Amino acid sequence: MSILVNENTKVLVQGITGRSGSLQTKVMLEAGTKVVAGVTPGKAGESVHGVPVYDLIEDALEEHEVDAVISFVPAPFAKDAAIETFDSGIKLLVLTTEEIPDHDVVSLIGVARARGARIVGPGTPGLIAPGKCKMGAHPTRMFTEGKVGMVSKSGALSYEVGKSLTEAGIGQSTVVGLGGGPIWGLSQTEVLELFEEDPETDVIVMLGEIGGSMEEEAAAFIAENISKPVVAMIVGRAAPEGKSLGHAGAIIEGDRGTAQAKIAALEAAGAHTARIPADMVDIIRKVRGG
Amino acid sequence: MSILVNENTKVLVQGITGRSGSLQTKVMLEAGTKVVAGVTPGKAGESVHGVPVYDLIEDALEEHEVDAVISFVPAPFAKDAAIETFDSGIKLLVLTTEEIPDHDVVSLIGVARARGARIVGPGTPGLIAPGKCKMGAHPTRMFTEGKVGMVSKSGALSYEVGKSLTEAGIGQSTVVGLGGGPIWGLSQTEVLELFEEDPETDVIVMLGEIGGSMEEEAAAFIAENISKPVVAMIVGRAAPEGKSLGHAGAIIEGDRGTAQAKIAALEAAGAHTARIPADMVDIIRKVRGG
Amino acid sequence: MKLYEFQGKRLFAEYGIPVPKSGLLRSPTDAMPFDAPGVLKSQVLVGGRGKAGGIRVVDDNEEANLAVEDLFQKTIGDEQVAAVLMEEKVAFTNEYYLALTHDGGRALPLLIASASGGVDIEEVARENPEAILTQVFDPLLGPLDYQVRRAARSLGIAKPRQLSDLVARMYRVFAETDATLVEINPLAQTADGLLALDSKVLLDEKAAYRRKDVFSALLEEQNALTGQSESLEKEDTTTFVDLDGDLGMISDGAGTGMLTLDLIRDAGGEAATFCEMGGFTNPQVIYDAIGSVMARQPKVKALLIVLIGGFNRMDEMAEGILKYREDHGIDVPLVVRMVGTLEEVGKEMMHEAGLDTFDDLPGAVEEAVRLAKGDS
Amino acid sequence: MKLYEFQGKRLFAEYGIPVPKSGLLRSPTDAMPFDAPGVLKSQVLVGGRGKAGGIRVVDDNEEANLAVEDLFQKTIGDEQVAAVLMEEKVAFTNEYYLALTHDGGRALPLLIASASGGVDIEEVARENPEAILTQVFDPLLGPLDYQVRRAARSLGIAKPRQLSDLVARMYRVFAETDATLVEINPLAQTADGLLALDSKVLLDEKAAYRRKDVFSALLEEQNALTGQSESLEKEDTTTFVDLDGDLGMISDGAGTGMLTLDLIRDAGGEAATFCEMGGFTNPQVIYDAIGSVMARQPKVKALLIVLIGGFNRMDEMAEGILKYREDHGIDVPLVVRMVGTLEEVGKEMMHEAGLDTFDDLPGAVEEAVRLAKGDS
Repeated sequence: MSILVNENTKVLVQGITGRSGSLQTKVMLEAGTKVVAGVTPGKAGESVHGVPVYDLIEDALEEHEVDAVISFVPAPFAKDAAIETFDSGIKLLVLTTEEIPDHDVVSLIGVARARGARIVGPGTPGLIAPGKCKMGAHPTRMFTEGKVGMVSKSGALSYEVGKSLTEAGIGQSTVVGLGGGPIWGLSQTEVLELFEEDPETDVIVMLGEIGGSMEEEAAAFIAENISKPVVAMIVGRAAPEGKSLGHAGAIIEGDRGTAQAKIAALEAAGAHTARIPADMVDIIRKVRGG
Repeated sequence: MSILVNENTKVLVQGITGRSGSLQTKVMLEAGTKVVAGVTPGKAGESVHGVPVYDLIEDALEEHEVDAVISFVPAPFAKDAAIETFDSGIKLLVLTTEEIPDHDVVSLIGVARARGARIVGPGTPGLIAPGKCKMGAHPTRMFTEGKVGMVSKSGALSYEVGKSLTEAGIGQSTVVGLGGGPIWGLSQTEVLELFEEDPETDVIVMLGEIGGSMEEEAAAFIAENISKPVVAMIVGRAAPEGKSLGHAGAIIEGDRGTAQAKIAALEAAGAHTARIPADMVDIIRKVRGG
Repeated sequence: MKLYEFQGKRLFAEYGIPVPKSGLLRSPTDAMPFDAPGVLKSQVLVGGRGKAGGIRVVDDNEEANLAVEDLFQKTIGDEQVAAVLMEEKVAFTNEYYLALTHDGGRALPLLIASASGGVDIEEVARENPEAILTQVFDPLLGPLDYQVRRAARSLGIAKPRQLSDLVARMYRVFAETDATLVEINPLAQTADGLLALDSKVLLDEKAAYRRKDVFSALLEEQNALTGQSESLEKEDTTTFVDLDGDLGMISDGAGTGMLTLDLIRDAGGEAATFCEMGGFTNPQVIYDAIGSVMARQPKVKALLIVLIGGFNRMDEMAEGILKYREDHGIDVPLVVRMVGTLEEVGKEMMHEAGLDTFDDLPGAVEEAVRLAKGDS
Repeated sequence: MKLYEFQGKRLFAEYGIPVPKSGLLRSPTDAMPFDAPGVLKSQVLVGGRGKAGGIRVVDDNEEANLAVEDLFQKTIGDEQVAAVLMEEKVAFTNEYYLALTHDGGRALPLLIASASGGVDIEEVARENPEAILTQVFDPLLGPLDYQVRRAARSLGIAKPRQLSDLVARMYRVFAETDATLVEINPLAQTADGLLALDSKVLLDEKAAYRRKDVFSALLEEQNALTGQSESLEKEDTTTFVDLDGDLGMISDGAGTGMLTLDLIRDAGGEAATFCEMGGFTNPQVIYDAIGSVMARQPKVKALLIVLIGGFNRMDEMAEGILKYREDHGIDVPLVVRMVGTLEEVGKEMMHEAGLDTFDDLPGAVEEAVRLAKGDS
């Protein structure tokens, strides 16, 4: 098993005819994902890498079953497109779009909650259940099927770690990218909870970074709710103080937000911590061995 | 049993210190209703007919359990007060306030739905489960405990019929006033469904009037979903064409909205119809006898 | 409050909804805003002005002047034409219907679209309901892009973007002016895009307290054109309807009022008035209601007051009745049926004033019918 | 985009939020808007201007003139004072903190209120967190009346109505200008009611596309005061930070960028730049990124480009790198690590240009650190 998606997940791509939507559809298909339909207003009747395109989700639903949507819709239209997904009764949206205004993000997440749907993102690299379903940017060859569940804000960082694990023969159940923030639909603690409940995940990898308090909150949550081994890596040990490093909140102010503080909190919560991806491999082997 | 409320329902009165709120609190208490608390901003610490007054619902909830709220809050503040009720986790609001702007009514009903709460009203006379709980204006002496479930838009009309039934010794399980419209929280069909499921209701009385299509919709619903005997009375047989008689929609246009058409629809759906309250008594006796 | 076409279109223009060039003639002597050709449109609140000859297409100025004079003489329905709108003639390829309103039963706002514009939408609804697309939407979100695209498809509009923009502006009118209806019929497809050829806007008087400036200005403008003095300040929620009979009827509820009409007819009588005060009233309301009914003399031969108080208090109803009788007298036979909240107090007040009341509605109705017929 | 105090207060005034009487001095030679006494406030975007001597209370005009001259000379943080706001002195009994912002973790808007106004709220949050009341609210409904009453109680405001009105206006600023923060600190309780003594407003640049007029006007005003030429049109999402080392670093993700900094230090090196391009990029972005890093010569002794493409395409990254080399040359040692989406194509392009790439991140870092040290 895997969390959020599995080998039967039928995927619709919003914004499928765009540059990114079209390329990623190809890559998702190559990874074995069941991409059944796409939507781009005004492009009904076209097809993208063999996937039929519709004007409205409801039109696609007349022809296909759909379990999840991945959206590449540009920021100005992303909110309405997201709500179209929820109004269609679809319960999972991977929202890759970056630069959506905060007020729109908050509104669309509110609607998702009211409809009982989940949003991964916005600004997310998406997620991959290797060998089963890829919804997003995770490079297929860096991941392989297995029992490590991984969660990360950062996309690229999870590819780095995935690459190291895969090269060492350690597979993953699902790898989830939360997105860079500052506002998140699916939260880190929700993902941790899903991994805790997933019988095929035996170790949880959590990738964190300096700034904010997400890792400290995760530590508190882990201490209370997670029985599986957690291996965490916090990047930004060498980051300078007072300078924002890309992600919202990735900034050290005085003694707050440092990698050291986060590592300490996670270790106090019983998590194992790795300095670099290569360490991960050793720790996971040790954890499983013991 | 009764629907929506019962002898254990603990009631909070919003707008308890106002003229209507204060008098109706007294009448509700005299009818045996468990009025446990009241709220009027700025009046915390006062008491109305022995009922303690608080500034906020959350303050009242620290001291009392509350199952339902009846609101006498003036129209400009009614929407926020209603949402305060839903945000407090209370699942039933009897909203007596009239003249709330339509846009506010639609918003507050939307919030109620999102929170899984029910609104009776707005502009409702409320409801009474005789001998158990009275939330609203139904004159106590015109109702008595029994097994007839009654639903009506109009308050006064349900008092008339209640009076006739009570004088004839026919008691009621619950009497629900939906309010005069044009927008309703709790709908007629929802009430019919509740009566259908209520083991202690054996006959359903439905009071209707000319105009709109609520009675026709009810007829269609009855034909499909209601197995208990329904006795309907439609007033406005003598109404002139083209003149609005008070309630939203109470207007006959050409051959649409006439009492005759509604009576025909209800009879076709298997409902019994009464011309005047006195007929009701005979029909209910006959229905029960058979 | 219903707006005149020109008021609705001015509102549309403020919100960026395209409308034809036009100018208003407030009286027959006003100068023409521009030269013919054009369309002269009677400004009335009632529907059906087209069929009633209230719209004239004019090709030259002389024809226009004659038409203006003629239109100002007209009465449409019961309404004197209040003003005339001179509008440019517009070439279009399609006429659509588009509206925002509330669906009361579902308690949700509604976007209504039809490719059958320019005709009576109620007729379309009866005869060809599938020609109308109705979509409810979340009141806090407004109509969503995908819903507008769905509407565009049903209208046969190839590029939905212009419709999105128009609907977004209509929604702002709907929400920000507390409208209960914003209707464009017809909405014309022209070479330059969509254009609102007519407007029908209903504002929610219940929201007047928070839209004072806008509502007052619109109403004053209407009063100036009609010479009436309608007011936003409603003191009561009374519904008053004139009927053809001889028995004045007042009730404290719409349902009981209608039941009483039925009972009057069943008893062989005919009501002269339907006057219902609503369920939240006070002494002044019933005082004024009696005044309104008594003003219908000599038609009114007897007065029947039917009270069954829930939120209404019978002590207050007695107070209002007795005050009216003291101030003006009630010189027709009076029958009062009084039960409900605080009825003991109200009945005692009535009794002390020599007016005994009925408990029983049919009994009260029969007595009133008898008295209206002059039987004694 | 952060607004100057005076810009935020002008916005407040437009939305009916009470602010003190004031006038802006755009240069030391501007005439005083009114006579002393008053308060002269340096207009800078950085916090802590009070402690830095950027605010002066002046009792007469001479003192005021001297203070203005002095303030315009000042640098606070890294910032030259852009303008000086002359404001009336206000008597007050209490100073509150009030703000609207978003809680990213809960994905809900937040109303923050504290009776400890007039001081650094982050300090209050650390030392006395229970002195701050935070309430999330529904973004589509805004802060509700009962929440404002709760806030009023925590502030010790007896009559919540004035606070309701203020919060409603703040919410309109928050929602209608796409703000990410609307903060009043301090909000003063005066004899005449509540008064915003300071303003802190952050606008969401991601919403610039739909607030073009407002955002542009504010930014142009800022540029006019500072002599800079900031623009709303961001071509890319690159984050660029100058560091103290000698190895220029470019990454296509914040997380890998930080990991690379860690690995550089672990390998005994020091980065000269942190330049991360985000996960949605194109050839022009990496072209510009290389340009920015190379402009830091002579500090930059070698360049390390770390690419692990998800949405980013390696063919496009190769295109950008090679184009830059063709146009400008890269005259320091270059190490490229390239894996991910379309890496076969990208690697082939690099190889043909004589630039072989690494697969392995630690290996690439070690090589780059060695080269930056001038080891060969």
